[in-house]
Amino acid sequence: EGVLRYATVGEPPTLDQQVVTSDLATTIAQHVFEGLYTFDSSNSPVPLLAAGETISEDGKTITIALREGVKFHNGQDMTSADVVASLKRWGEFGSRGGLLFEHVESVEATGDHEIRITLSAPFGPWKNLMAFLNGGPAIYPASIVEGAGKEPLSPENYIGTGPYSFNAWEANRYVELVRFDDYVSPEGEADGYGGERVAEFDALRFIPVPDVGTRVSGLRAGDYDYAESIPGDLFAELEGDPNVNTILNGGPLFGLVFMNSSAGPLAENYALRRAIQQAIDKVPALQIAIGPEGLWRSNGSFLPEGNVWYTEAGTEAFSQGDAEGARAAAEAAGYTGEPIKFMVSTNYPFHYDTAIVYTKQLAQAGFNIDLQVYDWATLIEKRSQPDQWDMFFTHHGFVPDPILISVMNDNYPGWWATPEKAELKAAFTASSDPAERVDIWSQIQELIYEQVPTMKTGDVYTYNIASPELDGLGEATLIWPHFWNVSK
Amino acid sequence: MMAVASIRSVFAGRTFAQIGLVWLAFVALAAIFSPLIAPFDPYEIDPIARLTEPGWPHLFGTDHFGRDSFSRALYGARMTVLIGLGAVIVALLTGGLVGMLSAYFTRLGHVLMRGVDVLMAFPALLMALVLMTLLERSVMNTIIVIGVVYATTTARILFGMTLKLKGEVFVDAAVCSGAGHASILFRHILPNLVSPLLVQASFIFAFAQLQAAALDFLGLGLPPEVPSWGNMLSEERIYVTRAPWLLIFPGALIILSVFSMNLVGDAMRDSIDPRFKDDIAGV
Amino acid sequence: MLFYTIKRLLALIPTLLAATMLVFLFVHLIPGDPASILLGDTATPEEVAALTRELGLDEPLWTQYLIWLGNVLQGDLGTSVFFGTPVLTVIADGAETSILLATMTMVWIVLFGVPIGIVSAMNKGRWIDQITSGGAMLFASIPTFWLGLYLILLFAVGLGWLPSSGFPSLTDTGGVTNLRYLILPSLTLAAPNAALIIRLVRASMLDVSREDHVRTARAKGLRPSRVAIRHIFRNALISVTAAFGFTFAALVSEAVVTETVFSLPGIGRLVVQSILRRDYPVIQGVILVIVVLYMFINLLVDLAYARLDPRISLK
Amino acid sequence: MALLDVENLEISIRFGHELLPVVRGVSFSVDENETLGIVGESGCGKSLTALAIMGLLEGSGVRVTGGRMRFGGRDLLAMSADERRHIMGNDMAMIFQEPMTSLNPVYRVGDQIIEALQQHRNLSRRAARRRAIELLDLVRIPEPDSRVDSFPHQLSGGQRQRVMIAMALSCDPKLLIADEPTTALDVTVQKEVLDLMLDLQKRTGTAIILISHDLGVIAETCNSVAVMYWGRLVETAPTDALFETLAHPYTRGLLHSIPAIDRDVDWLDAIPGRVPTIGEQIAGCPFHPRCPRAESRCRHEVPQPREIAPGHLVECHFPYGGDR
Amino acid sequence: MSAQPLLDVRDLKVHFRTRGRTVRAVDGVSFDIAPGEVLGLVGESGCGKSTVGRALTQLERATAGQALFEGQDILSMSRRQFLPLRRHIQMIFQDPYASLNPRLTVAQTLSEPLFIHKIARSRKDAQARIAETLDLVGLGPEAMTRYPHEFSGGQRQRIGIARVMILEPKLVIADEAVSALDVSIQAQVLNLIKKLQRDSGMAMLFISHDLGVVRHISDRVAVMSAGKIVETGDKSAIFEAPQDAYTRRLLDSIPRIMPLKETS
Ligand SMILES: Nc1ncnc2c1ncn2[C@@H]1O[C@H](COP(=O)(O)OP(=O)(O)OP(=O)(O)O)[C@@H](O)[C@H]1O
Ligand SMILES: Nc1ncnc2c1ncn2[C@@H]1O[C@H](COP(=O)(O)OP(=O)(O)OP(=O)(O)O)[C@@H](O)[C@H]1O
Ligand SMILES: [Mg+2]
Ligand SMILES: [Mg+2]
Repeated sequence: EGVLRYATVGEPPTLDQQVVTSDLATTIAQHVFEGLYTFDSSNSPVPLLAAGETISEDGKTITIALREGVKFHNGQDMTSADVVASLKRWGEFGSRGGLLFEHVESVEATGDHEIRITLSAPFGPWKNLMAFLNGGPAIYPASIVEGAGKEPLSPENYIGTGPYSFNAWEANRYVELVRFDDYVSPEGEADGYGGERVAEFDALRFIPVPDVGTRVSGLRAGDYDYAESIPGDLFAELEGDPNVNTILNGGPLFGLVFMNSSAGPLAENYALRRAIQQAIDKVPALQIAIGPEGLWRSNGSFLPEGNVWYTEAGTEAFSQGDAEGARAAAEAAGYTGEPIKFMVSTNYPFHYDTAIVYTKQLAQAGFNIDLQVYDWATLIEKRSQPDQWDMFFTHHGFVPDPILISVMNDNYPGWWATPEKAELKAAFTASSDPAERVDIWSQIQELIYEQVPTMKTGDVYTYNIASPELDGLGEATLIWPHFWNVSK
Repeated sequence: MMAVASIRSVFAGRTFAQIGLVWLAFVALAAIFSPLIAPFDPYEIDPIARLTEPGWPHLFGTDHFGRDSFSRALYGARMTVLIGLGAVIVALLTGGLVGMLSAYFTRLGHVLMRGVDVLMAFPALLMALVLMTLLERSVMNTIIVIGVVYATTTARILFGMTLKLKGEVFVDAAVCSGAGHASILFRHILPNLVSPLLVQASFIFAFAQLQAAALDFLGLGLPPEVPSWGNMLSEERIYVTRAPWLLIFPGALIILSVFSMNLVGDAMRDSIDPRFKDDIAGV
Repeated sequence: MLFYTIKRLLALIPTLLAATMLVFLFVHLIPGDPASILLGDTATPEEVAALTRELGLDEPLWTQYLIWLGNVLQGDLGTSVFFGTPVLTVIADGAETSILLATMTMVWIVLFGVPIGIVSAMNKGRWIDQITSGGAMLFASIPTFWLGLYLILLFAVGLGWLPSSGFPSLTDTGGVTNLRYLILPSLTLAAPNAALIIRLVRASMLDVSREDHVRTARAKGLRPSRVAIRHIFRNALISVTAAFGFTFAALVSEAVVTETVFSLPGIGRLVVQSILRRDYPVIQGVILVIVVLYMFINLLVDLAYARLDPRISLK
Repeated sequence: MALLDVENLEISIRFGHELLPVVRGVSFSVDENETLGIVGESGCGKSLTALAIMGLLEGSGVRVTGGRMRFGGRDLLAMSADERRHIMGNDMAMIFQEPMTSLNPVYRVGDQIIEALQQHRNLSRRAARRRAIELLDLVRIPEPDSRVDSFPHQLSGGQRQRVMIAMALSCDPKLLIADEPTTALDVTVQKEVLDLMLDLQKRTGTAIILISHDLGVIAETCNSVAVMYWGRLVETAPTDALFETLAHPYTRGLLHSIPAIDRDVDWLDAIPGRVPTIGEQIAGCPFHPRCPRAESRCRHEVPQPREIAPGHLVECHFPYGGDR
Repeated sequence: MSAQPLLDVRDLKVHFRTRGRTVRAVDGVSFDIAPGEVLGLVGESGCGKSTVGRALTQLERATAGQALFEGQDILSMSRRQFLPLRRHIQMIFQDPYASLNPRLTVAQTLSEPLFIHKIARSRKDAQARIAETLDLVGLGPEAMTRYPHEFSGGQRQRIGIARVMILEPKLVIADEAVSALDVSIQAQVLNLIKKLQRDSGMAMLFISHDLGVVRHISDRVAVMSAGKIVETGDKSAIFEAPQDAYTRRLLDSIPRIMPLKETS
């Protein structure tokens, strides 16, 4: 019953899940669109639109059965034709589709509710990739997705199978979803994103409230039921407030300082990069940028503790804070004080705060850091030009499979594409043995600490706040907050 | 010459304006001597001493970097003066010159003032925003952008005032004496613009602070690390309930200083040549 | 009058042309391109290039300008890169909030500013004048976002009397009662502007009261209040009118900060967001609309002058 | 008893913390059908005297600080503000120097006259308008029916001054104070306006105080003249007597300073020196530093008004034609 | 009177274009002034008197006509060409309050023309000349370091006159030079102007609406009405036997002090 009012940090560029990687877009869109798989609370992929799958002995042929009777918001039944069309578009144009489709030979319908994917070689992460909705294979009606290209779908084509259907997008005002009465929920107890989904609200309203203070005040004043991205420093205060519930995000995000592997003083000089890494103590930056102890972890592993991908390989270099050692190492690496251009944006306070601390630490170790402060859009433009920067600051959301981490992409600014990386990456994707994959990943992580294409800054557990009237939210969010099985 | 006497006459019997003047003198002193007075380095980060309450040794408490707010406030006085003076200088040098020349050389004025008209149509804050995104966030750029924003109004105002002065009989008299353009502009007209310009400057000075704070707030002003009162407010604004002192002190400082500048400007306005009263904007 | 209006409108054309050119130039000089922002972190350079081509951003600047201008003349401000909807629609959505906000703010300004200005002028030098003009100046010295922040804390969070932020539109459920959402923002916005109007009303009243005809009015034996309203204020209104006009124009656009603090879906915030997203068509569109609004108000002010001051004839 | 009796009027201006007298003890009276001219150089206090009588000094930092004024037997200074306002514009009206600025530019002249009428007479708007047109006709404005709807800027200076006169006469005042009503007008128009005033006086019997710095204007229009110097009336007399004797050296000097249009003189007989400023301290006769007849007595002793002929008062120790 | 006039104005026209309308402020005016002669120019307010004076000093551009100063047409000269002649054609302004730059001391005001026209070579030289001229107009040398606002109206007008006299011009145009002064001061200044004119032998165009003043100071008088000169003649002829109807009306409206008695 009623309307859920969700204060977002801004507006998503589009809800088209296949092409967009914005977290905000997924937070909204996961109510509208569904993929074949999703994650349960342990971050393992479980069927959603799929009923189940069989994999051939050689691991190359995957046959997926689809649930029957699932309806799109336009009233049509979901069939294999829709799924094949959706997967094909995702494979060709989707942001993360290429990762899988590099290895895909064909996708075809083998029945009204069955499809078959043929791989060129076994590919381990396929199910994780299918389950990750962000930039992932959301299922659209074939009529819409056929002929659609890279261009995001326009709002009138937002037709999915989810518990809520898209209703309206008022620029600057809100995105509104309404309950889809013909929704057919998957079976089973709700667990993570898996299991039964019940739409309790008449409508969900995602209202952009860019100013964080306003999000907090608005929730306290009762104008919003839920508000995202709240600064760590307010945690204690908000947790003590009986009018506010705090909800931690289970998957931490982490800052990354990319180094330019293509041009400039850092391009090939791994020793110098290691010297930079050596100079930095990550803890003070986390203390300052995030605040309370519980909300950050000085963790060098790219995936958090408790996750299957957790590994300490290479992490002894993570946070040394050894100014003197770094100075010596830099000198040995031939560094003579030339300026190092470090770009950071002020749009995310934690980027800026961290960069300030790092700059101080690096200066102490004798580095000549030229901190360049831009707004996010400018930074994005500049970072694509190799001659404009040496380091830049960004952050990364939680991903269920390391293959999805941006540094794995050779084209990502920084352009890390050494032969060592290429070799390990090939092995990593080729294997579908979980244990072997974890092992290869730890080697990759070690390589990252050695070649330093990027520098992790530590895990940040963000949290959201909600009105105590909301029932069913649970203690923590998995990746994106969702509002099926939630009521007021 | 008449300076001291005229300052005295401007402020005679205006208690508030006098208090304002005293406050501004404090600000100026703080700006000049901040490195000597400040107990801490305003950039010194201390993760342990984050968000400490006001007390000893952190008179105004510390911010989320653990930096000493009192020291930052002292250095903030420096930014206040810098932004104010910078904006005034930019506005007067560009806008003022355009306005004066346009009024004096009528034909040139037709062209230039059309341009000013066009610029006037651009809302000041939006223009500042667009300009700021064009440029890197830096103290210099902020000053220039704010100065440019006030340049258009200044040009308008100076245009009007110069036009009035150009019609004065003593200008005719100078022409009859054979004085050239430069002499008339700078020897006969400009000195008569000094006091209205001072008034105008005081308002620009005051409102530039608010404009700068607004830019800081929108994330397009001074680099956030720079200790300015506007930055102190906008960078720490989420702590309004958690660490109220972080907003109260710099807020009070801005308000007090802008208020003082306004009081001083008002006092000066009341005492200037009535010819120009209409022209001078509250900006 | 009509003839004059038409003439003035025609005279606006060159100014508008210059303004549009300037807008275009400014906006396109801003670093950052919409394609990269739209495509996000993982886009390849080829994809960005393709989208850039698709959006027509690879043409020479002047070609882009001419195409844009041509479209504008046909009433088409282009399509928002970000929203994918026509710019005009996006602006129209924002305009509702902005115009309502500006109007409400003007109501406060007139309601508070004018009477206080009059009272303060009529009591020049007395304590009531000192308090009102001092207070006005104090309000003009407060950074808007600071004031807004505390108003929210007090009236929305603390007392719970008014909503803290947002504005769900008059067509939304709630209808006219949704105007409650605009009370705090409009007060925030009104504070400095009302202060300026108070000062202006006071100063103009004092100027007029020194004029000879006021003495004539008093010499007729009129009551001081009648002299103040009918003779002094009526004449002071002439110079105050322009301020009203330009304040209104400024309110529509310069509410950026207030709209951000109160998270209002207005034009000001739209511009800021569009600048951050490099949504060129929207930035251009909004600035164009605001420039047109400004000029239109300029014209209205002149027309109002002619109505208020019979000495001005419109030829 | 005269219509207006001014006795020892003293007006002071506040300069900072000081109250400096500007009009320092002025006495005169006017009666019905009479025209009193007050002449004097700029700044000598003519307008302040007039404004004090009208009751328009309030709130300008200028105050009546001494003396008495009776109008129709009533003490003006003892009246309440309301009573004063009831007389203002009704029994007593004033015309000002600047016809260009003395009318409110935003109202039609008719409405401004009507406003005065409605303030004191219980007239309907229609009746008031009819009366306004009559008044405009009375002051010889052509086509009063349409001119009643003109705005001030649509009238010439002379016409505006006529409107002012019409407004002043609207409630049949007993006393009309005209403060330099023609100074800003062209000579030809000046004459017409003055003639008009005198003509109206003949019909209504209104007492007039005409203030001017132009001795010629005074000589042609007034029954009696008061010469003012630095806040004092130095000579008061019926017009003929005044110009006959020119008893006060200042009056005489003033007259000789004026270049005549009907006679050639090579050099003007100018008064040396300048008028003292407000607040200047001068012992003895204020005119003595410029006076050709000054003797040591003049430097020490302030002259008191002396009646050297019936109705002819002079403030001088050694007036011309006096017993020297 | 010498054969060649110092200034010969022929058919001078000055039209102003304001808001699409043309104001024919001066519409065909001709007169001449001989060296050492004073020509009075009278007329109603707005008839164009000041405009004539302003056109002759190039403060206003003439629309048509000629003004021959010692044979050269000054109206067609450029600003630069006219510069050397400015020394010889000077102007006294009406308002003693407005015609002096409030920000300059008397010495600064007076030295400016000296240096522009290279009359003084050195500061000392200028100083001496200024003191001399101030003395001429009846002010002491202590006036030099003071600002205009420290003087009374009459004194300021003397400074204005000094500024003109310091250049020893051949022609002075006095536009309402005494109208803003009080009668008693006016008489002093009139006497001064007359004396200086006689002593230096300069010619003068004396513009005034005050007929008495014009009669007092002029040799000849020109009466202007609506942009045109309606009558010119010897002052006694104009004042005692006016030919033109307008002149007569003007003279008739002057209030007179009838029972004027000659005093010893
Ligand atoms: N409101 C005022 N405040 C201060 N000084 C004033 C005020 N009104 C008049 N004065 C001064 O008082 C003196 C007398 O003024 P008043 O107006 O009576 O002169 P006046 O004789 O009418 O002169 P004029 O012929 O110039 O009108 C002048 O020196 C004038 O400057
Ligand atoms: N710059 C100008 N632009 C437009 N019209 C002007 C200008 N200067 C003067 N005039 C007009 O020219 C006419 C003559 O003006 P001018 O000043 O020469 O008259 P005047 O005889 O000197 O009058 P007064 O006795 O009032 O000084 C007037 O109608 C005036 O309005
Ligand atoms: Mg007077
Ligand atoms: Mg003139």
